[in-house]
Amino acid sequence: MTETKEKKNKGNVLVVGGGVAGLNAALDLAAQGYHVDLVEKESDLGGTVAKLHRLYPLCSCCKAANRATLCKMHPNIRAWTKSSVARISGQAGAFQAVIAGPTGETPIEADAVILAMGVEPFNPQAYDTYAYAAYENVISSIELEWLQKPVGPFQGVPKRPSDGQPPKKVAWLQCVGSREINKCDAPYCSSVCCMYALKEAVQLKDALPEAETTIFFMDMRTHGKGYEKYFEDAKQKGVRLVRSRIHSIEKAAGTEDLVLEYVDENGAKQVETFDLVVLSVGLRPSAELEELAKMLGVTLSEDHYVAVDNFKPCETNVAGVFVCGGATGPRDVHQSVVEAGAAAAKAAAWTKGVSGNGAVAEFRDVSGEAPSVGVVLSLCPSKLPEFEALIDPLAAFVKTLPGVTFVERLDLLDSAAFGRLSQRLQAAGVNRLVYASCTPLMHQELVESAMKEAGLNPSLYEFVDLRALGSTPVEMNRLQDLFRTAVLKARMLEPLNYAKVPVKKSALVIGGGLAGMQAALALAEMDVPVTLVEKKDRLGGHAHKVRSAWKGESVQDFLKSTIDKVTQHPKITVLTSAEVVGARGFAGNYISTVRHNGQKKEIEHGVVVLATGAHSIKPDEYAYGKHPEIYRWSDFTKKLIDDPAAFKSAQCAVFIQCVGSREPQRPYCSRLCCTFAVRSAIDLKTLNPDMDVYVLYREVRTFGERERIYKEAREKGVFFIRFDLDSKPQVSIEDGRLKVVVTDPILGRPLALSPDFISLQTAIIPAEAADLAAFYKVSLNEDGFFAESPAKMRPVDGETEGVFFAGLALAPKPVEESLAEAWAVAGRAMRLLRQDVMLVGGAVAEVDPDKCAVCLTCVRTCPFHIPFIDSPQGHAFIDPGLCQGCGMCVSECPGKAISYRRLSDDHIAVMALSLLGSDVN
Amino acid sequence: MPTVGYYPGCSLEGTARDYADSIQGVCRKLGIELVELEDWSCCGATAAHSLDHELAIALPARNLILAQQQGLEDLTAPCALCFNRLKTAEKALKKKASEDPSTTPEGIQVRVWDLVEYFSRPEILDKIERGIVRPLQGLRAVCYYGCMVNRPPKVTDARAWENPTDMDRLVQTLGATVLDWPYKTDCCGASHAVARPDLVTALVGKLFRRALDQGANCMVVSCQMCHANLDLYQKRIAQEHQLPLPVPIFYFTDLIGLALGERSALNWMKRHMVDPEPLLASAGL
Amino acid sequence: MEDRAEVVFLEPDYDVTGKIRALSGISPELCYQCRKCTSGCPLTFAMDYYPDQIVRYLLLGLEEKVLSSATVWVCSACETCTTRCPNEIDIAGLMDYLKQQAHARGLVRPKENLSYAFHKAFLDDIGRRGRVFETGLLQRYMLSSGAWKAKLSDGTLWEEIRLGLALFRRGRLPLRPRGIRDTHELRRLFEKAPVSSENTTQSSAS
Amino acid sequence: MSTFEPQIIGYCCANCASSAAQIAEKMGLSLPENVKVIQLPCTGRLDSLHLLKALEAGADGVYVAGCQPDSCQFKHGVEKAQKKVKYVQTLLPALGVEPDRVALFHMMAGKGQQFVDAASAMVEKIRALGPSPLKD
Ligand SMILES: Cc1cc2nc3c(=O)[nH]c(=O)nc-3n(C[C@H](O)[C@H](O)[C@H](O)COP(=O)(O)OP(=O)(O)OC[C@H]3O[C@@H](n4cnc5c(N)ncnc54)[C@H](O)[C@@H]3O)c2cc1C
Ligand SMILES: Cc1cc2nc3c(=O)[nH]c(=O)nc-3n(C[C@H](O)[C@H](O)[C@H](O)COP(=O)(O)OP(=O)(O)OC[C@H]3O[C@@H](n4cnc5c(N)ncnc54)[C@H](O)[C@@H]3O)c2cc1C
Ligand code: SF4
Ligand code: SF4
Ligand code: SF4
Ligand code: SF4
Ligand code: SF4
Ligand code: SF4
Ligand code: SF4
Ligand code: SF4
Repeated sequence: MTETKEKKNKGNVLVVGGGVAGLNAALDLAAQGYHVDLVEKESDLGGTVAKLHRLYPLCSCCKAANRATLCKMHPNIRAWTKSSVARISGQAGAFQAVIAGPTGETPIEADAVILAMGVEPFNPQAYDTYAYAAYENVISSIELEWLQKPVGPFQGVPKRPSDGQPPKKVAWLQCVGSREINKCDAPYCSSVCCMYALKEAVQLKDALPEAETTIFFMDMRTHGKGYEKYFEDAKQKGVRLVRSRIHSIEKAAGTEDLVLEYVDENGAKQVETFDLVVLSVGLRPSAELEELAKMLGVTLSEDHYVAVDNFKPCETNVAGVFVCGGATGPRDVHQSVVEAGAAAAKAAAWTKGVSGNGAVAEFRDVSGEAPSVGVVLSLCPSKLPEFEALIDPLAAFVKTLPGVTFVERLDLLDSAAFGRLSQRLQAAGVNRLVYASCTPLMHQELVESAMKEAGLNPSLYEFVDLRALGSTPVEMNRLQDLFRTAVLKARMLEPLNYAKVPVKKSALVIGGGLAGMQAALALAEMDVPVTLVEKKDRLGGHAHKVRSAWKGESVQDFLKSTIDKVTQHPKITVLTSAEVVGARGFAGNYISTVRHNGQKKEIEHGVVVLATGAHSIKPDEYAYGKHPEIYRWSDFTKKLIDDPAAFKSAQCAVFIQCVGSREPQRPYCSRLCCTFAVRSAIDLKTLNPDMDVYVLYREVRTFGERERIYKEAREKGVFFIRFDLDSKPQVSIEDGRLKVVVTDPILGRPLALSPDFISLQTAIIPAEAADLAAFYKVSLNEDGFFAESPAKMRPVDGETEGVFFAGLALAPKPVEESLAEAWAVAGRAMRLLRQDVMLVGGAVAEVDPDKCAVCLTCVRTCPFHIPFIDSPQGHAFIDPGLCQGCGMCVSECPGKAISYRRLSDDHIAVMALSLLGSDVN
Repeated sequence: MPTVGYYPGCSLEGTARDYADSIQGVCRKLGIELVELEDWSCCGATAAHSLDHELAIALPARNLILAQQQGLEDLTAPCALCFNRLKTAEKALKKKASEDPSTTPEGIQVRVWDLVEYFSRPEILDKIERGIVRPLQGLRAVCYYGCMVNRPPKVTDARAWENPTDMDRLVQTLGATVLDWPYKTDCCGASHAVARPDLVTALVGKLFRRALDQGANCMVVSCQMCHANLDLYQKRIAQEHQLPLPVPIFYFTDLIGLALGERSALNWMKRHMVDPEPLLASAGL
Repeated sequence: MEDRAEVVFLEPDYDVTGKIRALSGISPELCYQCRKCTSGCPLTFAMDYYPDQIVRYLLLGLEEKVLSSATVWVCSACETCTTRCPNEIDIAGLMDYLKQQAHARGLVRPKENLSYAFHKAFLDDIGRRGRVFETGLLQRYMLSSGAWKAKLSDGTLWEEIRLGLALFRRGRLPLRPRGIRDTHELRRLFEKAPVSSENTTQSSAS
Repeated sequence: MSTFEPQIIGYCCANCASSAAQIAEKMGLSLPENVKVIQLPCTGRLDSLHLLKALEAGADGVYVAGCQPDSCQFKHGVEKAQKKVKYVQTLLPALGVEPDRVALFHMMAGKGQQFVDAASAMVEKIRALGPSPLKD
């Protein structure tokens, strides 16, 4: 079956693992014209996410399923399920692999390899302590996800295993199989389980509003964008949080209920009974990773994930072998998808020589032709067998409908089906298509491309939704109504205009920090000319004040070499002390105005990358500004960079965390300050082992493998003291000496410290970017960071096509994540830039200038700020390159000046009539 | 006939003679030859590890070295604390050997067995099963392992340290009804038996309450310290905790003997403080 | 109990944890205050400081404070905490370390601390013959600690005597001790590890 | 009266409601036969006219299935639709039509049951109300 998709003479990439990371990497590459072999050991694509109920922070699991289907059907992707890489050898540009699958072994060649073998949930079976194997009502989080799934055993309302009753009191135990070194545990934090426990608790409350939910945790690690708010919301929704790590589970006498015993924050012993206990199990690397890594010569980390240099995210030690997602370490979907994009871009950059997707098919002019409708019944094998009985009579009925030229059934058993469809359309000479299926959305892209290949304007297509229909004979009536209406609608369709616009194959990058520079370099490496605009007089951004990545790698060396590369690259034009003051156009065709050296000039470009970065706030607490030895972290670091021995003689150092972050006025976590403090504390202790170093924290968020340095810091004697928002440390100055008083929650008593200096880890706030957001029709979130596309699983895409983000401008993040995003941006941008011509228009709103009363309603309505008043002409204008086709302005315009030809008001009226049985021919 | 090294420990020469008899009787019946470690000395117990770190290793280490010298491959220890201390010494000697090979070049090869673990070896279990003449119907038992046999697993090499099942399986094989309960390895306060009986009664009271809640009519142990804590003070505990005691406390070897039809078994049990006779009679045993 | 609101001007003494590590191989500084040890400890009801608090005080170098605490003697060495500590800190071992220190520095007296009195009597007994003679041990403990007086006044002494008699009747209280042959070696062991001097705890015997 | 089977039109968005339909399909659920769906790119495309036209064309009830207000791909599409539904509900009494014949449901992408339940609820409600007075 898969053999039908022969690899063409393109760059070939082997992707191992078909979870979200592998799927996204494969699709990104395929969209750029690469050929991908996607190898998955399970019988279906989707990986761990396919087993989850919903996803935090915004659910996107449906999009994951969508991606699996796309991969299976994409002409550039061969998906090998139930398969594995039996052998692999060779080197970059010429890997030879043997894929072992149900049909035997097949040799393939690849220019590059992407490891996306993901994660496995920790199996608590072996872990006696949690009585997982012994008690029925102790389940793992991944099992709960299944119980919560609407397609799961209980239609989404979880029941407890022992008696099938809905649980009333549920406990989540965090860090099971993570953050332990004692027994079959991992020394790292699994990074996702705090958030998913919150998600599961909220979802459980949603399904069972009466249920009590309690999460027992150590540090609530909600460090991602929007996660802290999710945490707060969960508390609002009644999820209870108890800071205590549960030691064991005991069964209550005579029932299947479970008893937990713990000391609460006041030191009182509590015994509580629950009827369901969920183990928030951690993540483990794929069991086969080790073997494959060995075959390839890829080095693994101490934690048995692929070892990656922080400055070269997604690269392994072997040239041409890349890695993304859970194979790199514990990661959530967001980060996995970013890395998938980055790995795809790196593989693409490695495998140069893919020519652009040149020609755009000419569409046949059908305006003079009488409507001739082809009807395709696309049936997936999952329909009930009884439905079969309806098909022949239905087809016979459809044949009798006016305008129908042929009716055909398309069985989607193989991925070549759509190729046959296009031939059939061409042969029959139809000029309209009605396509009926039970997965209409997923097929849309493929149907449209089949039409294009057949020379048909893809807008001449109407679908029939076969989902959620019955299969009894009575259903026939409704089916007839549906098909009659669809054929009627198809006949009314007029071809929509698609303007063919040549793509400007160049990029504008705004912001010359590490993220912006890396994006520019990545694009330039793929032969795209880049203009890099930096507001300040030098490149580098905040990185000038960053000493090291978390493992201690020197950022300054890396920064210097990056600046050199950027300034010397022939494809990159650097404009410092420059600013973008305006822009127009749309994806593939932007014209931006840059003010540089007092002069304005226009730059044409196909895509824009916004990497305007962030900086830390100046606090108004903790005596900041009242003593020279109270630093903001950036200033503290700067001093250390300039003089590595600056603090060597200090006797006592204090780090205060969450300064201005995670507070009501700034309800987000700055993500990297915990790691920073821990890293710096280690560095200070190394500099001077006798120095007393204190970290005053609210939650230690050394997520993922960073947990290792938290341990190292403790080993070195760094003393950690937790405080709450209502009991912040008191900083005072007595006789010129600093004094800090803080209450230790374990001992329940205040301690006084007298540091030589204090570093305040102040909140990271974004650079002012409202004007840029307006120029490029994207938006900022409440906190002022750019908002990524709400179309989920596009973490670096703007909500308007052709606009991308990277680095701190999106949210606080460490260097390695900024760099990964920069690469992901390059990959996403190349999807567009590899096309010579773009089709613009289609399902968009159009203004009739004569009817427009310039009331501005559309301007206010559009969620993407697309309509504007074109002043010389005095009416509203909607750029077809930008409009997303939601149709909102169409319905709002009081003068009915806006039309939507894909689904006009007339169409809707006629469809309603026809669906209700009227004959409206 | 299998031969196995035997380290009785001090109590088995004294207050726990009943246990010693029962072990010997059962082994005789099963054809297991116990070879008592010659010139063994005390493991040092809690006293040594509380007061003297070096002695706490040196005392049990002496016994391991003796066993090595006497050519014993396996060494069983009925007392949970002895077992624990021997294992601790074994680990310490291993560590030392790996750090400094000159000291004990060959390391210690002797394998130390907790008695229950030894009796759970498939061939012995099998032998027991085949020899049963009087299945122990009517006994509803909870098995109490105590803390020292399994914890910490890094020392004891226990596979299941929160919910061990070896003794449960053994007693079940004998035909008794074994009840699951969560306190199998909870502490009975053995080290406090003499000096702080107040702590012991608090801990043991909790054990009894749960065992009775679970419906047990007897408890089974494998360690003489556990036995003492459970068996000796039942009157006081019944008063303090308002519990319907007494409840007979058996050594697991008592029950093996009984099931195998060993005539002297009743004599061993007569020496417990709580007389098991009424229970056995009511169960027709 | 002391005033917990009192502000302790911290002069942490990291030598304390260093010393503990050197002497016992235990690294309490790894503690991240998850409180698993305390939550699972069966004897917290009789403790003045919880196990995690003991660890915390040690980290701060406030060794004196914990050396005089009831907790270390209440701890039954059940190893629950050691087994469960995610950082593999041998908390039970720390309790031992503290008992050893209190003993070595002469901070405890048998008359004030029955547990100590018992351990001491026990160890002395081993020293005598290499094996413990329970009958004699109990008598010596009663006398050395003065426990018999308390037991006399609260009536439990009679209970215990009755118990003793019952055991005797059951043949469980032998009247003559047994010992080991190689008392020479025994003496060597005890001498190598002098029981009552400050350097008890030079590098471990292991 | 007992043979009355209401005719219902459902306007559903192509995002959340459509995903819910997808799940309903996977779960093997089916919509009541008298419900027929017209898909909109976003419920923001909905016009008051569309509701009225459907009633005029003979529907006994019309409903809209959109997203949760906080997870709308087009940010506030479903809020706009909600306004229109409310507006039409105020018009209907003047025409002698019960306002309940028009309704809006919020869908969650993963909830197939919800998708079918909304349709069934509508059918039950309309069945109780009887045939639309506009129809004859
Ligand atoms: C209970 C639970 C809840 C979670 N909830 C969320 C959430 O709400 N939001 C969120 O963002 N994240 C969540 N996560 C994390 C999320 O699952 C991961 O981030 C994500 O799955 C990583 O994607 P991946 O593609 O890298 O790996 P995976 O999804 O694990 O996919 C890897 C794929 O590779 C295949 N594979 C492995 N080895 C081989 C081999 N040798 N040959 C061929 N194929 C192989 C596997 O079969 C699998 O299909 C959760 C995780 C768990 C355990
Ligand atoms: C206080 C602080 C401490 C940090 N500490 C660490 C650490 O210890 N370890 C670590 O790994 N990471 C750390 N980071 C993160 C790290 O600095 C970033 O991830 C990395 O430098 C990438 O930043 P960036 O390029 O996205 O943004 P920036 O470095 O902020 O660069 C943005 C650039 O855009 C320019 N710009 C802004 N607006 C405009 C405009 N309108 N037009 C043109 N140019 C514009 C700015 O002048 C700046 O040069 C820290 C960040 C901060 C804020
Ligand atoms: S702290 Fe880390 S390992 Fe523990 S539950 Fe939270 S995310 Fe998972
Ligand atoms: S210090 Fe920074 S990273 Fe840590 S919790 Fe606070 S805001 Fe988050
Ligand atoms: S809403 Fe309609 S009338 Fe008003 S400005 Fe827009 S197009 Fe013109
Ligand atoms: S159709 Fe939607 S995206 Fe397009 S202009 Fe109108 S409101 Fe904006
Ligand atoms: S632990 Fe007890 S019984 Fe075992 S040898 Fe030592 S003193 Fe004797
Ligand atoms: S060893 Fe001591 S501190 Fe630890 S759990 Fe047992 S009694 Fe408590
Ligand atoms: S269990 Fe270990 S890490 Fe947790 S509080 Fe106790 S000593 Fe600290
Ligand atoms: S805007 Fe809302 S209602 Fe409209 S399609 Fe999107 S999600 Fe559905």
